[in-house]
Amino acid sequence: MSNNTTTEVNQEEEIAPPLDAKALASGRDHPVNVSLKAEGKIRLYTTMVRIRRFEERAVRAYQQGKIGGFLHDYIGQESIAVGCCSLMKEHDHVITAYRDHGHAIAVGMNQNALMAELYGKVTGCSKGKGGSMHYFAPDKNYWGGHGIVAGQTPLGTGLAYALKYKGLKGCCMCFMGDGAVNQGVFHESLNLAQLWKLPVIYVIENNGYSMGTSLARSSAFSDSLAMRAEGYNMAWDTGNGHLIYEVRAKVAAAIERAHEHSLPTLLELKTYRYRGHSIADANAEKYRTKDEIRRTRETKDPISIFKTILLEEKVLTEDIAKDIEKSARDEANNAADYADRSPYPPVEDITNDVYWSVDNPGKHDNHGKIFFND
Amino acid sequence: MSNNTTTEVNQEEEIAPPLDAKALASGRDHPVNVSLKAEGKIRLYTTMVRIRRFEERAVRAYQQGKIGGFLHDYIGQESIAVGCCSLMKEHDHVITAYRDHGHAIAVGMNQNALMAELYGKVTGCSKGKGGSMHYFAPDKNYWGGHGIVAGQTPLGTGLAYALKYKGLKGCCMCFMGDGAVNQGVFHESLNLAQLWKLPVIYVIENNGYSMGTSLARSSAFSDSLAMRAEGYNMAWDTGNGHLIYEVRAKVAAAIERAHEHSLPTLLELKTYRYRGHSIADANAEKYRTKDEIRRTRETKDPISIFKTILLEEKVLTEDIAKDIEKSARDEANNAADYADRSPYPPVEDITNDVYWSVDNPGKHDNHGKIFFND
Amino acid sequence: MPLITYRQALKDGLAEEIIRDPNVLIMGEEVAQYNGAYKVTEGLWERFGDKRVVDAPISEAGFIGLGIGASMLGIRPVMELMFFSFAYVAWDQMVNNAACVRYMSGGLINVPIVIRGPANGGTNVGATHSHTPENQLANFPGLKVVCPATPYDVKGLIKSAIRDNDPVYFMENTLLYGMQGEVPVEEYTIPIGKADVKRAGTDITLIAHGRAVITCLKAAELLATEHEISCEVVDLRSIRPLDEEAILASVRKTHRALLVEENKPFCGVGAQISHLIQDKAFDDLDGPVKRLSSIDAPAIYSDPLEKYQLPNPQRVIEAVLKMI
Amino acid sequence: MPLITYRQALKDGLAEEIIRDPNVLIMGEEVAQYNGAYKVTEGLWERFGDKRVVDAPISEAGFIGLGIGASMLGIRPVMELMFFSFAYVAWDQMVNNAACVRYMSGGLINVPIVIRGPANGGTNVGATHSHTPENQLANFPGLKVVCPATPYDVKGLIKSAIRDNDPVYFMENTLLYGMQGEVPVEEYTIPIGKADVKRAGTDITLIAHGRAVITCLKAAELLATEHEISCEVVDLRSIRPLDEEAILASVRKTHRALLVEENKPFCGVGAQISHLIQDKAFDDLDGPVKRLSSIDAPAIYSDPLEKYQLPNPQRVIEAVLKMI
Ligand SMILES: Cc1ncc(C[n+]2csc(CCOP(=O)(O)OP(=O)(O)O)c2C)c(N)n1
Ligand SMILES: Cc1ncc(C[n+]2csc(CCOP(=O)(O)OP(=O)(O)O)c2C)c(N)n1
Ligand SMILES: [Mg+2]
Ligand SMILES: [Mg+2]
Repeated sequence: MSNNTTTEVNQEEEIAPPLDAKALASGRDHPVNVSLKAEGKIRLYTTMVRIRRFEERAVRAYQQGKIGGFLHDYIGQESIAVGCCSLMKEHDHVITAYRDHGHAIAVGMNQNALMAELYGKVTGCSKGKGGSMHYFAPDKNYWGGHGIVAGQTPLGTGLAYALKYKGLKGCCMCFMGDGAVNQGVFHESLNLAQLWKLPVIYVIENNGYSMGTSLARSSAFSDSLAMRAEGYNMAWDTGNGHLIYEVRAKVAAAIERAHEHSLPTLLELKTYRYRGHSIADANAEKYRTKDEIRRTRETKDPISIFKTILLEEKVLTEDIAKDIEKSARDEANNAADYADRSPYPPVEDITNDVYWSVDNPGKHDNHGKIFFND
Repeated sequence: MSNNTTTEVNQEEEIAPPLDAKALASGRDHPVNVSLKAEGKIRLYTTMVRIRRFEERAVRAYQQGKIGGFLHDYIGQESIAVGCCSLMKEHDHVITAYRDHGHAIAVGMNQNALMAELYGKVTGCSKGKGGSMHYFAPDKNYWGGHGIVAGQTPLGTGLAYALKYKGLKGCCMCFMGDGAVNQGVFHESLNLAQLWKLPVIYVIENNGYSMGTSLARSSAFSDSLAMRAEGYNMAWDTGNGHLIYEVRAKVAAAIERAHEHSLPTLLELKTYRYRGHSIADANAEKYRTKDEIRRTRETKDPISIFKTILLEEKVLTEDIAKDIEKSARDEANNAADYADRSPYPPVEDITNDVYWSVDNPGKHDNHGKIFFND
Repeated sequence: MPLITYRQALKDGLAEEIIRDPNVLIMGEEVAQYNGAYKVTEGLWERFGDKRVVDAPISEAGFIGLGIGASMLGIRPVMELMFFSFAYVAWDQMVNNAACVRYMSGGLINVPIVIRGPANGGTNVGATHSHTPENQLANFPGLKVVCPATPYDVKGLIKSAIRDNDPVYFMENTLLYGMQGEVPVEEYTIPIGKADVKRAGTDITLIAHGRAVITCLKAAELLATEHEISCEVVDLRSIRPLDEEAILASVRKTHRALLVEENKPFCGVGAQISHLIQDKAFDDLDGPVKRLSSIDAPAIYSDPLEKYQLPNPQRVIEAVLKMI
Repeated sequence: MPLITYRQALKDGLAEEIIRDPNVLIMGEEVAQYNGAYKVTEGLWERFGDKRVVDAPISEAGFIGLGIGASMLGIRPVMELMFFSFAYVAWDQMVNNAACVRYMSGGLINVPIVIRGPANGGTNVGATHSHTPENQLANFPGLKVVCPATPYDVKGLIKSAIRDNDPVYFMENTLLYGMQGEVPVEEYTIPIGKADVKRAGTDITLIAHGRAVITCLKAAELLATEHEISCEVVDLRSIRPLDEEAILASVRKTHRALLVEENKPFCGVGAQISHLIQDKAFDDLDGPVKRLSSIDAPAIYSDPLEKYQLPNPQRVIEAVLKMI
C-alpha cells in the first residue's frame, strides 16, 4: 500500500533545478525586507550561522559521547526559525516540536545554557531536566520544545487564546513538521483557531520526511499540506523555506492577519534536513538518495543562498563573513567548554520542579503526602 | 466568541422554503431507484415506519421508567439509515455512533432483542450489557453502536482495511454526527483511508446540532463539512438526507467508488432531529425555536415525503399505508411486552464476556488470576 | 447553615472564583448556552458572558490542550469534561503537557489549570461512559487529584483547586449532584490533601473517596444499629496529595481497615492505601487490610446489575462482617 | 541452545507467526522500509512485503483504532508503538474500543490485537518519552498486559500474544533489546499469566517485571556474594493475568517481599501485589512488604540522575539490607 519509487520521484522534482538569481531574491521587495538595514540583514545571516555552528558542535559532542539520548539537528532549516522569529514583537510567542535548537537561538537563548542542557548539566536552561527536545524560555516568549508530535499545537493555540483573552496585540507562531499534520489534535486546533478567531500561525516546516517516511507515504493531499486549512475556511499559504527573504515576507502577512484581524494562518514552508532524523539515525541515506542530499546542500542551503544575496547586495564581504564564522565557532566551542565544566544536578533535584506548591512551601494550603517513594 | 443569532439564521435558511414536488423526487432517476420494484419501495417505506414506531414506543417506555440512562432517538433521520443500508451487499458493513437504533433496524436486527437491550434484559442483543448506545450484530455486518463521539471512525476504517486485506469486494459505511467532525481521530482516519485507498464511506448525518450547539458554533467551514475531505484529496459530496431517493443515489455512487476503485468518500447528508439530544434532554426547545422544529416536521419529514411520493407513484395506497402502520405498532408493542417479560441477567453475568479466554476455558494457554475482586 | 445541593455548592464556588479573579474562565462542551449537561454551570453564562463561560466543540484534546497553553500565560481555565470518561481522548495533553512541562522546564512554567467533571459509574449508560480514572491520573507526579463527596467539601475544594498553581483534576459524581448538605454562607476554602473523618468509630476503619464515602456512611449506620459494630469512616477527599497521617491514625485506633472505592480493583487507589497501611502500621493490624471495589468487569449497562457491580451498603456490610 | 538477542528473539517470534497465520500483519511507524526505529522488525518488510509489514503515518489513534476494527473482522494486527509513551494519544481506542467492545456486545465480538513496543525510561530522552503505563492498562478488565524480561520469554510470549483472542499489550524495553540469552531453535510458546522464578532463594523474595528483573538478578548476586543473603527472584512476566500462586508460594517460603518496578510508585503494579501479599499471606510475613520504584517525579533527562531515578542494583541492595 506504500510506494517508495513514486516518492523518490516526487522528491527529485522537489529539488532540481537550482534556483536562479532572481528566484533566490524572492521576497526582497516585501516591506519587511525593504525596510531592513544592513545590520539587520547581517544579524539574520549571523544568527543562521550561529545556529549551524552550535549544532555542528553539539553533534561532535554527541559523537564524543558527551550527549546522549536524542539530538535532532536543524541543519538546513535555519532560515525558517530565524526568518520567522526575526519579526517577533513584544507580545509574539513561539512554540515548536523537539527539533527546537534553531528556534531557541533565534529567540535569543544563551548557547551556554542550551549546550549545558544537552549535556544534562544543572546549568542547562532546564537545569538538565528537559534535554534536547525540551528547551524552554518563557522570558523570551519561547514555550518549548515538545517531544510528542503535534502535542504543542493545542498549546500554541492556547497561547494565542490567552493573548486574545488579555487583549494584547500579539500572536503565537506554532511550528511543526510535515509528519505532525496527521495527528488529530492538530486538526482540533485548526478548527478551534478559526472558530474562535485566534491569532495563531501554524508553520509547517516541510522537510519532505518524517523520520524515514516521505511525505507521499504519510500524507494524502493534492497540492499542499497547507490546503487542509481550506476545510476550516482558514487562510493558508505555502513558500520556499530556503529563502529567508521569502520566509519573512510570508510570515509577515500571517502576523499582520493575526495582529490586525485576530485570525489564524496555516503556512507551509518547504525545507530540507541534511542529516538523519536524529544523530542516532543510521538510515539517513537509506530512505533518500545520497545524490538528493548532496544536490540540495549545493543548490538550496539557506545560509549559502543568503550569503550570495548579501554579497551581491554588498551588505556582506568575505571578510565580514569570516569574522561571523569565527565568532560563531568560538561561541559554540565556549558553550561546549562551559557545558563540560558545569556540574550535574544534585540527586535532590530529582523531586524539585514537579509541583509549584512543593517548591514554594507555605504559599499553598496543601497538606498530606505528595511523593510516594517510601 | 460564540454567536447564537447568526446560527438561528443559518438554521432558518436551512429549513424554508418547503420543497416542491419535483425537488421531493430528487434522485428518482438514478439507476438504483429506477430499478426499484414496488415491493422494494414499500420495504423502504415500511422500514422507516418500523424505526419510527419502535423509537416512539421506546420513548414511552423511558417515560414510564422502564428504560434508564441515555436514549438517543433517531426520529426524523430514518431516511439516511434506511436509504444507505438498503444498498448493502454481502460484504458491505455498517458502524455508527450512539444514535444507533435506526441503523440496527435497517440492517435487520430483531426488535425484541433491541427493546430488551434497552430494558437491560438478558434477552437483549448484547445480553443487557451494552444498552441503547451499544448495539451490535456482527452476523448482520453491524459493528455498533459506539458511545464515544467519533470513536467508531477508525474502527470503520479498519473494517474497510480488513475487507481490502482479504480481497473481498465490499465497503464499510461509517456513520457519524456533525459534531464528530471535530474529533481528531476522524481526521487521522480520513488521511489513512485516502492514503491507503480503503473502501470506506464516511456518512455525516448533519442534523444541525451537536447536543445544544449549532453547527455554526462548533465547526469552522466554508460551504460544507464534507469539504474537509478536499485537504486529503478525497472524493466528497453533500445531499438532502430527508429524501430517501437522493440518499440512495448519493450513497450508491460512493459504494461504487468503494467497490470498483477501492476509494473512500466523505458524504454529508442534511437531516434534522425533532426531539432533544436524548430523551433526558430538557433543553430540546431552548437552543432552537419551537417554530424551527414545527416547520421542519411539516415540510421535511422523510416518512411523510416518501409517502407522498409513493402515493403519487401509485405504489402505495392509504390502505396499505394503514396496514404498514398497524403492523409496525404491533411489532413495537410486542417488543416492549417481550422486553418487559424478559428476566434481567444473573449476577454471574457481570464477569462473563470480558475475556474470550475466560469464556472459552482450556482453549487458550492462559494461567493466573485475571479478575481481582478478592 | 443553609442546606444546598452538591451541584449548587459547586456552582457557587465557581461563580465566586470567577468574580474574584479575572483570569478564571470556564470552558467545556455545553457549559454556557445549554447551562451544562448536568447543570453545574447553570446560569453562569447569562451572568458572566461569553468571555468567562465558553462553549467548546467536541474536541477534548484540542480545548484541554488549549487550556493548558493558556494557563502557561497566566489564564486559570476551569475545564469541564462532560464525563471524565472523555479524558481518554485528551489523555496525552493531560498527562504529558499538564504534568511534565513544569518539570521539563526546570520550574520555569506553571500550569494552573483545573479539569473537572463527573467521574463515575452507576448511571446506567454503559462501559464507555462509566470510567473512574482517579488512580491512573494520580499515578503521575505533577498532577493533583481531588474527589469531593459532599456539598461542603466540593465548594471548599473547587475554590482551592482554582487557586492552586499546579494542575488539579477534580472528580465529581453525577449521583451526588442532587445531594443536599450544609454549606456556610461566608467564604471558606478547604486545603487540598486533608482527609476528613466523616464518622468516628472504634472497631474498624472504612476508607473511601467520592460517592463511596456516602456508601460507607450508610453501611456504618446499619452496622451500628443492626450489628453493634462501630465503624470509623475516613473520607480521603484528595487522592494526590494523600493524607497518610489521617489514614494511619485511624487504623492505629481501630486495627482494621476496609478500603472502599468505585474504581476497578487492579492498581486502584485502594491498592496504594493497602500498601501504605501494611507498611506503616504493620504491627497495629489485627488482620489483613481488605478492599471492596467495583466488580472487575467493564461497567455493565443493565441497571440492577450495575447497582450490584458498584460497592453498595450491603456489600460493605458483608465485607465488614467477614472481617470482624 | 543458541545465544541470541532479545531483539532477534522477538523478531523471530514475529516472523514465525507471520508465516503461520496469513491474517497476522505488522503495522506501525517506520516498521517496514526503515526497518523499525529500534530494528525489531529489521528485514521483515523485505521478507514479507507491503501487505504483511505496513508503515503507518504518525496517527496512533487512527492506525490503532484501524487495527482494532480490522481485528473485529478476523485480522490479527501486531501494532508497534515506537514508544509505548505514545499510547497516550491513542488511549481512548486502547482502553475503550479494545477493552470494552467484547463486553458491550455480550461476547459477540473479539479483538485479537497485539500492541507492542518499548515501555521504559533510562534512555536519556526525558519525561515525554519515558512512560511506563503497564499499571494503568492492567487496570482495565478486558486487557492483558505482558512484560517479558529475557530473550527466551519475549519469543515465547509474543507468539502466545499473537494467538490470543483478547487484546494483549506487550511491553518491551529498549535497554533489553541488545541483551543475549539462550533460545531454543525448535518452536515453543509460553503461556500468558505464568510467572517464572528466575533465581531460587530463601531469605527474601524480590518480585519484578521487565528490566527490573535483570536489576534484581544483579542485586541478588551481589547480596549473595557480599552479604550472604539468599534472594529469590520472581519474574512476573505477565501483569494481567497475574500469577498469584507463584507470588504467594515464594513469599510463604521466604517470609519477606520487596517489590521492584520501573513504574512510578502511586498505584503502581507493586501496590497491587503488596495488597495481595498482605491479604493472602498476612501471617507468613516477618515484616511489611516493601516497594522500590522509580523516584517519584517525571523522568529526568540528565543521564546520571536518570540512572539513579530508576531502580538499580545498588538501590535494591540498600532496600534489602534495610529489611533483613
Ligand atoms: C505522537 C508521537 N508519535 C511518534 C513520535 C516519534 N517521532 C518523533 S519525530 C517523528 C517524525 C516527525 O516528523 P516531522 O513531523 O516531519 O518532523 P521533522 O522530524 O521532519 O522535523 C516521529 C515519528 C512522537 N514523538 N510522538
Ligand atoms: C469524546 C466525546 N465527547 C463528548 C461526548 C458527549 N456527547 C455525546 S453525543 C454529543 C453530541 C454529538 O453530536 P453529533 O455528532 O452532531 O451527533 P448527533 O447527536 O447530532 O447525532 C456529545 C457532546 C462523547 N460521547 N464523546
Ligand atoms: Mg519532516
Ligand atoms: Mg448532530
